[in-house]
Amino acid sequence: MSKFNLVTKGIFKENPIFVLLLGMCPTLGTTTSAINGMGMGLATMFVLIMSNMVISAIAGFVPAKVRIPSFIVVIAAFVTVLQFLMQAFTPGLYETLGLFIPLIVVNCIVLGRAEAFASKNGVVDSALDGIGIGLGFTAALTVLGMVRELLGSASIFGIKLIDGDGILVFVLAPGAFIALGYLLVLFNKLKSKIS
Amino acid sequence: MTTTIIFTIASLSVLGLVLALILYFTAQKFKVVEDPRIDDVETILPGANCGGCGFAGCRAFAEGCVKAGSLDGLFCPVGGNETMKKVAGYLGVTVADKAPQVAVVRCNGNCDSRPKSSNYDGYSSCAVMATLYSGDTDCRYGCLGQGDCEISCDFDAIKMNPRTGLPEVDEEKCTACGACVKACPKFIIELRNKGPKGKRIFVSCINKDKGGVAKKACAVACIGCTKCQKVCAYDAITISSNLAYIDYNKCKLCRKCVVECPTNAIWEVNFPVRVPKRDTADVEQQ
Amino acid sequence: MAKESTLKNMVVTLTLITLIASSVLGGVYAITKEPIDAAKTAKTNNAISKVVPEFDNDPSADKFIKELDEKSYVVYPAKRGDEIVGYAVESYTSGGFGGRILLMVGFNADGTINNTAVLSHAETPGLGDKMVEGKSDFSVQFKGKNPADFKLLVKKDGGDVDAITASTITSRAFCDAVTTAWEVYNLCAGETQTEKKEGTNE
Amino acid sequence: MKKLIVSPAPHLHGKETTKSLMRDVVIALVPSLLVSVYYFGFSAIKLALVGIATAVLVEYVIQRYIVKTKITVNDYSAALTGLLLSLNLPPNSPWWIMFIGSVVAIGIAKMTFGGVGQNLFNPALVGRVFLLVSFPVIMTDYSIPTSWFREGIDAGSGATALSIVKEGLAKGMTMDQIFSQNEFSYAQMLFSKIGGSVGEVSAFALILGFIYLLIRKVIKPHIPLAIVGTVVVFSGIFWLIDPTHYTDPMFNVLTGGILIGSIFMATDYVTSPMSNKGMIVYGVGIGVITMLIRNWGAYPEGISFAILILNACVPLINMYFKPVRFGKGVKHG
Amino acid sequence: MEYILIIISAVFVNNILLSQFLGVCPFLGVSNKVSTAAGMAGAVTFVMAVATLATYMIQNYVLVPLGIEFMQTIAFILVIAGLVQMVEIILKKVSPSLYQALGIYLPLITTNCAVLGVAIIVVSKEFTFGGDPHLLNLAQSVVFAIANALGFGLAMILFAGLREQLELANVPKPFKGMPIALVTAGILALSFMGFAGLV
Amino acid sequence: MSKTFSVGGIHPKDNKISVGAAIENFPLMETAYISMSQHLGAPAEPLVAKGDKVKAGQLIAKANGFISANIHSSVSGTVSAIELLPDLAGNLVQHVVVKVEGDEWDEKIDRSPEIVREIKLSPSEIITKIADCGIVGLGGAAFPTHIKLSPPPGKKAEYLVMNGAECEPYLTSDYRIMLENPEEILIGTRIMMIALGVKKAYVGIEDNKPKAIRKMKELCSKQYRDIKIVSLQKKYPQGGEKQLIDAILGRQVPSMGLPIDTGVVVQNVGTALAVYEAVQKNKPLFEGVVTVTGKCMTEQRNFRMRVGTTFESMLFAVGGFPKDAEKLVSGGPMMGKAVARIEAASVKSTSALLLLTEEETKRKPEANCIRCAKCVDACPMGLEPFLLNRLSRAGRIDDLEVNMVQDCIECGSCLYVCPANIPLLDTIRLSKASVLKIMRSRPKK
Ligand SMILES: Cc1cc2nc3c(=O)[nH]c(=O)nc-3n(C[C@H](O)[C@H](O)[C@H](O)COP(=O)(O)O)c2cc1C
Ligand SMILES: Cc1cc2nc3c(=O)[nH]c(=O)nc-3n(C[C@H](O)[C@H](O)[C@H](O)COP(=O)(O)O)c2cc1C
Ligand SMILES: Cc1cc2nc3c(=O)[nH]c(=O)nc-3n(C[C@H](O)[C@H](O)[C@H](O)COP(=O)(O)O)c2cc1C
Ligand SMILES: Cc1cc2nc3c(=O)[nH]c(=O)nc-3n(C[C@H](O)[C@H](O)[C@H](O)CO)c2cc1C
Ligand code: SF4
Ligand code: SF4
Ligand code: SF4
Ligand code: SF4
Ligand code: FES
Repeated sequence: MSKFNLVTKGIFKENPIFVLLLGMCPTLGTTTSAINGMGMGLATMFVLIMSNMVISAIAGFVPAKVRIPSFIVVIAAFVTVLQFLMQAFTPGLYETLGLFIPLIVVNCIVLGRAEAFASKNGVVDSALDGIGIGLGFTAALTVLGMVRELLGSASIFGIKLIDGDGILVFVLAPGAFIALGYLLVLFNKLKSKIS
Repeated sequence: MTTTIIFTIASLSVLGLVLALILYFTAQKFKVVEDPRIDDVETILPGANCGGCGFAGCRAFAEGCVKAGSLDGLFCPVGGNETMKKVAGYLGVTVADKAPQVAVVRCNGNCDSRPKSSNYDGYSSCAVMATLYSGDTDCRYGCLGQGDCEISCDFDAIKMNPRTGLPEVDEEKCTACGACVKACPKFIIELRNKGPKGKRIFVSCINKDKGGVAKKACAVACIGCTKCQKVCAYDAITISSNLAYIDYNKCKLCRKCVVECPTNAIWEVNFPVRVPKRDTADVEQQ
Repeated sequence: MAKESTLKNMVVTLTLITLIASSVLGGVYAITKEPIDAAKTAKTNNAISKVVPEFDNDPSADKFIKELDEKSYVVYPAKRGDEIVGYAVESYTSGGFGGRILLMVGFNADGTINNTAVLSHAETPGLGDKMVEGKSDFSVQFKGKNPADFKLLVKKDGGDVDAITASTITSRAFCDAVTTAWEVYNLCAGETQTEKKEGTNE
Repeated sequence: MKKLIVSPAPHLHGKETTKSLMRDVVIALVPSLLVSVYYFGFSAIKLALVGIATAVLVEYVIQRYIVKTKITVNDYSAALTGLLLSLNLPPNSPWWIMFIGSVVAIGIAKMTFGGVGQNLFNPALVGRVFLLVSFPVIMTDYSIPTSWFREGIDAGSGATALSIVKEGLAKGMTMDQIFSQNEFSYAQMLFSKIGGSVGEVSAFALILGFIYLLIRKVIKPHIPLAIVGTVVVFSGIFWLIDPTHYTDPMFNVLTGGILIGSIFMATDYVTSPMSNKGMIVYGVGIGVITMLIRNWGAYPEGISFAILILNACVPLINMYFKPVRFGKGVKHG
Repeated sequence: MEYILIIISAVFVNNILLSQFLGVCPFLGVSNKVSTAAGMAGAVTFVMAVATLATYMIQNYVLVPLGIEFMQTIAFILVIAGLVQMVEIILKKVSPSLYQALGIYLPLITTNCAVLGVAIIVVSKEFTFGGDPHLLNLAQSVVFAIANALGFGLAMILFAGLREQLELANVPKPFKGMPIALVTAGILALSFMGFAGLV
Repeated sequence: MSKTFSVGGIHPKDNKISVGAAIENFPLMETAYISMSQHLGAPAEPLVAKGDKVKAGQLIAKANGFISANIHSSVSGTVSAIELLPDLAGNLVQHVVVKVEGDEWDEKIDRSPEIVREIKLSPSEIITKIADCGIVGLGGAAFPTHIKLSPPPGKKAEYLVMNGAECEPYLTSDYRIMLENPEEILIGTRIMMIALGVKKAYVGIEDNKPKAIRKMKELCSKQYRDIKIVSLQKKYPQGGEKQLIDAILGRQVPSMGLPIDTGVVVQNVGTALAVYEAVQKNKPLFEGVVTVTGKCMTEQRNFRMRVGTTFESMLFAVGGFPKDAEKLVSGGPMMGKAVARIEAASVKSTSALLLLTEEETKRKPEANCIRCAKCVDACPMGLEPFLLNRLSRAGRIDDLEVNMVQDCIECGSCLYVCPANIPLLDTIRLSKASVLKIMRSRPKK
């Protein structure tokens, strides 16, 4: 697989949200607006890339039985680093995303990639995989955020498009599920058109 | 500040240590319950879970393969020889090649050659229809046309042709899983060896009635006239209860019987087109 | 692939990994501690600066605590030179639709409300969260009003405040928190006066 | 020879069809519709027309162009959904609210699941709750439009009895004070004088529809009776304990959506249980949740939510409350 | 009274799945059958209660006294991971039948937002059940955890029932599977909004 | 008050348009086609050969195996062939074909019209006699009567219940015999009571047949005090044996059980007549009453007809094939079998030939199930047909068994009421067969 493919497959063909249906909590919980979705995506991407790299480097030494705990420690360390950094430099976003930042630790995507890809591939490939999957995740969250923001608040990236409130449900919990459901259908349609 | 860092390092390392110990003892207490090879074999299999192998899904088959020790009698029709070789390679055993097979429909009575004699008005299901009566044509053996076989196929390989009212097999897609064979209440579908380059010859009829009766019910029925049997130089054709059957292991694809059949009940597949003898040939050539 | 697991290598690996991880963490913590603290202060000061007139002291450093009805509130005095130009009162109420609403209410020295800022809340997006400045004109109406003559109740309850449409609960809670802040402010203002008096006495 | 029809037994079929059943429900709603037209005038007609037209159109478009299946809009079920939704809106709602509601009801709650019979939640109620949550301002404005037939009733407050009570209680008033400021009499509730959704203004008209449905054997009485019974018992207990803070049972039954909800919406075949026992459990559940929301929730009225929540329980109810099987529980001789 | 409010709040009003979005992956993944959903719910209840107990202690007796609260995430997840493993051992020894029923779900729980999420919420969020904002004490924390698990179980079981029914329905092809499950979850969440304000 | 069963049931219009037609003898046909499979169980074994001369009532085939019955010639003449011929469903069945010559009956048969009241035989003699005469149940299932009269060891019959419900629309053959031969039926009932050793019998009759009820009650109040006539509500399937027992005795046959599990044996009134004729008159079962009816016909008739008459000749006797008749049904409209081959011949249990128009019978296109629960309310077994239908289409055999598909009595009530025209019973019947097969193949506990 070419390096380029490694990056792109995560965006579309193996999109973690639309295809693999992993990491649902932040997907639904943080996408009240496009900005929030994107922020969460990028935060996850950071952890994903870093942990993928480290894990691919250490995978060879780790005995099978402690594989998962070791990986979790690595991931959790990066999440904590991320928490420090965000607190220091983007305190606003940190507060909005709240609980979902520490929860990156248990995001199935991160551990999933560690298990499925990083532990079997080289550092560079793992980093690229992390970038790809991270981009896919970010893209999906941004799109979902955009849709929900557009419908729910009648704005995009905080820019008000029309005066008025929008359809409130979409910024609330039910709207998250429903919007994702329909986006999934659109994504599948698009995917089958392309292939 | 330094104390904080020291605490950090100390507490976390202690946690790690404790965790490692716990995990070690867990691992000690529970030796692997399941053979890990089962998982690996399962990943080799196609994962269609069609049950064509006779097991309840791919995992069960994988378990079967691993436990059996040899692969005799085990075959995944979907994955075919290639997959079986992989499994064999993984398990370090050998497999005998199995000739690839394909489903064939042994009824040839389309709407023109086999007119309807009643109007069925129940649930569209061959099984229901078959328990109700002998069928909506005068042929008691033929296809009922409600498409149970189509529904049973997981691979979209068998489709009802609305023009003929008969199912047609897409030999590219057919994996010879046998689901349709089981689904057909009239026992019309048979799995046959695909033959060299996909060439094969078979009798597309299972009507066991005497010639006259059969012919009256369906213009293209096998009437048991024995002409094909006589012309066959390889003893491949047997006739019982007024019906010819071609043994695919013996048939040498000489095509003599095809010409001989007075009702066009014998079909040849994947042969170069000859001057079309009778109109039914083009149905199969698609 | 992964190695065979033995007690020794399991313990060693995991301990090693946690050791390294925690060292890294400790390190990053040490490095980011300052910016984090700075960010935290900046946040409070930022909020303060929004609600009180310009100042040149560090209100966070000068903050003090006032008791009112057995609850304590943080007050940040804003000074220009030695003169107190206003107070920012951190006030809260539990009467919001989604529970607690934390407000920073800034008063000018004359007792008028300079501005308000919502520090945290759990109100419904699109409804209660319209109390946040910029999402509706609700909070604007408090600017420059002196609660002494501006009745801090929603109109439905006989006051002067225009409630957010369909969010009377939030509006009430908001008024409630501002009222509390005003009472706390009065305590402080009273003290300053006595302080001043004491000063002149000396 | 003639080609005979051959089919498995039975060879006869009843006359009832999906269409005839749905049509009967529409007919049963006519009295309520007429009353609402009398009270709310053009507004009620407008809402009903927009609701029905949108519902039917959305179903048609989806079946024709999107999922490409058989078109079933003539079975009246979409029209019924549109009509019921329109009867569940405040009388002064703008037409686009009705439009969005119908699109959600048919598009999301019905057709996504595969059309009539396949949906898990009552489409009209999904539409209504969707609107209620999305447009709380409009959906809680019960001001009364002028009517052709009648000078608008004291158009002043336009709040529903339930929201007046809720608001009053929130201000710390007692029931007596609230009632003395607002005149609610049972007769008014029966024949409508109080603000409310288009279709809930006249209890009498709704009950008329109920009787028609019972006579035509379209619905069984289990669900409505279980709901009303539960509401009476539940509110009765609290009323007896503390009449200054809880409304009386009669008030609870006659106000708000209890009647339209229990007669026309909780009984929706598709989203209610299949066995008699199950229906009673379902009705009791709706009654309890409605009263929980009425007494302690944020919303003044709870039956829409209660029905939807019990809709979600229907598969479980069907799993555990089976019809009385023949041969069980009776002696074998 | 406060305990009742905690329970109502966690089960109905702020349902962990339908309004907090924690643990959505198993919600969508392990809800094909009512029986599996119930098994998962049981396992989550158990782990959540024990994990919250443990993390509460870690937080208040280790991290806070040592001034290293920032280690919360990493410490909690390690404790939870270890705990799940330990529960597995103990369960297998003590009650093989319970292990049969719950054991298979245990590994799924480690990477489930709900357990870690509740553990973090319990020690960091201030609650106002009627009174002043305050952190939960030990007993309340455990009740809170169990109530959240019950809420998880309720949503899970209802949802599984709905999906069992959907399985027999003719859902249009593009919506089959996850999309319709999400739409169903959305409508379920919509209905649960009716509980708003109960606490 | 009329009694009824406790679960489900439907009310189709009864359409008994042939009630007024007295029973008349069907003209002798030219050729009789006598099937060897006229009963549940294995086909009988022919005893005659081509060219043999036979008389009406002469044994021509012997019961073969446990659940099987003797077969007698219904006409006199020469056996012209023994061959496989299609039955009404088009499946090939062994037939003895007799060329009719005259109408000579077996000498042993008492053809006099007197009613013989005195019962001389012992129980075992009665059962032997019934078996010899090839009596099968005429209620529809054609179960050999002698087997039903010999309960398995350990089971004891307490009551005999006679089924005169005739709950199916259109059918009137049982009604006519209750009107024309009530005393014979009661004597036949008594014979079976003696055979079973029971003291009490009930005759259940739907209350849309008041004349029959009155007549039978009159007789019972005089001579047959141990037999009680019970008036039943007009409700389908009142005549289902489980429903009948529930209605009359308030006992419910348990799941997978037989009537004998509640101490009851159920027999059709026509069977009683056949038993009377066999035991008192030595007449084997070779003719029976057949209603030929249909709205599209000008005449409605009740015939006494020999076994082996073709449907074609029945049509011929009533003036040919009516133009708008699109379906022929052998038996009632709810449980009867559609005739695919009019050249097929009647059997012992043939009770009616019903002609239906397309409008009456054609199924409307299937729509989505709207979960109206009408089928649940209609099912007399308390099942959930909508669910069984869905499960069987999904092939969920285990769930089908849990939901008791095996209890379905195939009454068709569900399919009748369904507003969405779901082919409920078609799919249920299919899965019931597979479930029963699996249940039976399971080792007994
Ligand atoms: C989901 C939901 C969220 C709500 N959020 C708020 C809110 O944030 N603030 C508020 O005051 N009321 C909120 N409400 C309460 C209603 O809007 C309530 O009708 C209103 O506060 C009182 O009505 P009024 O303002 O029109 O008098 C909410 C209600 C629901 C159902
Ligand atoms: C749905 C249903 C309806 C039936 N209706 C009648 C009926 O009306 N009259 C009748 O004699 N048998 C009817 N039967 C058959 C009886 O169950 C039972 O088999 C019969 O009375 C036994 O008597 P036999 O052995 O003499 O035929 C019906 C069966 C079923 C399943
Ligand atoms: C496999 C089978 C075994 C039966 N065994 C007995 C039996 O041992 N004793 C008995 O009295 N009836 C027996 N029956 C007859 C039934 O009780 C019933 O009368 C018969 O099936 C006709 O009923 P129906 O017309 O309602 O279908 C048996 C029926 C079947 C199908
Ligand atoms: C008695 C009865 C009540 C009904 N109630 C509703 C209802 O409340 N909401 C609705 O959308 N459709 C209702 N319908 C129509 C129909 O069942 C509904 O559109 C289906 O849910 C669509 O699958 C009702 C139908 C009947 C027969
Ligand atoms: S056509 Fe028949 S044998 Fe071939 S794949 Fe389909 S079901 Fe299997
Ligand atoms: S081949 Fe068999 S299963 Fe297929 S349509 Fe014909 S009868 Fe039915
Ligand atoms: S046919 Fe079977 S399922 Fe249908 S109503 Fe009759 S007994 Fe019930
Ligand atoms: S009667 Fe028909 S539509 Fe009604 S529930 Fe039964 S199957 Fe469904
Ligand atoms: S992301 Fe929350 S459980 Fe998977």
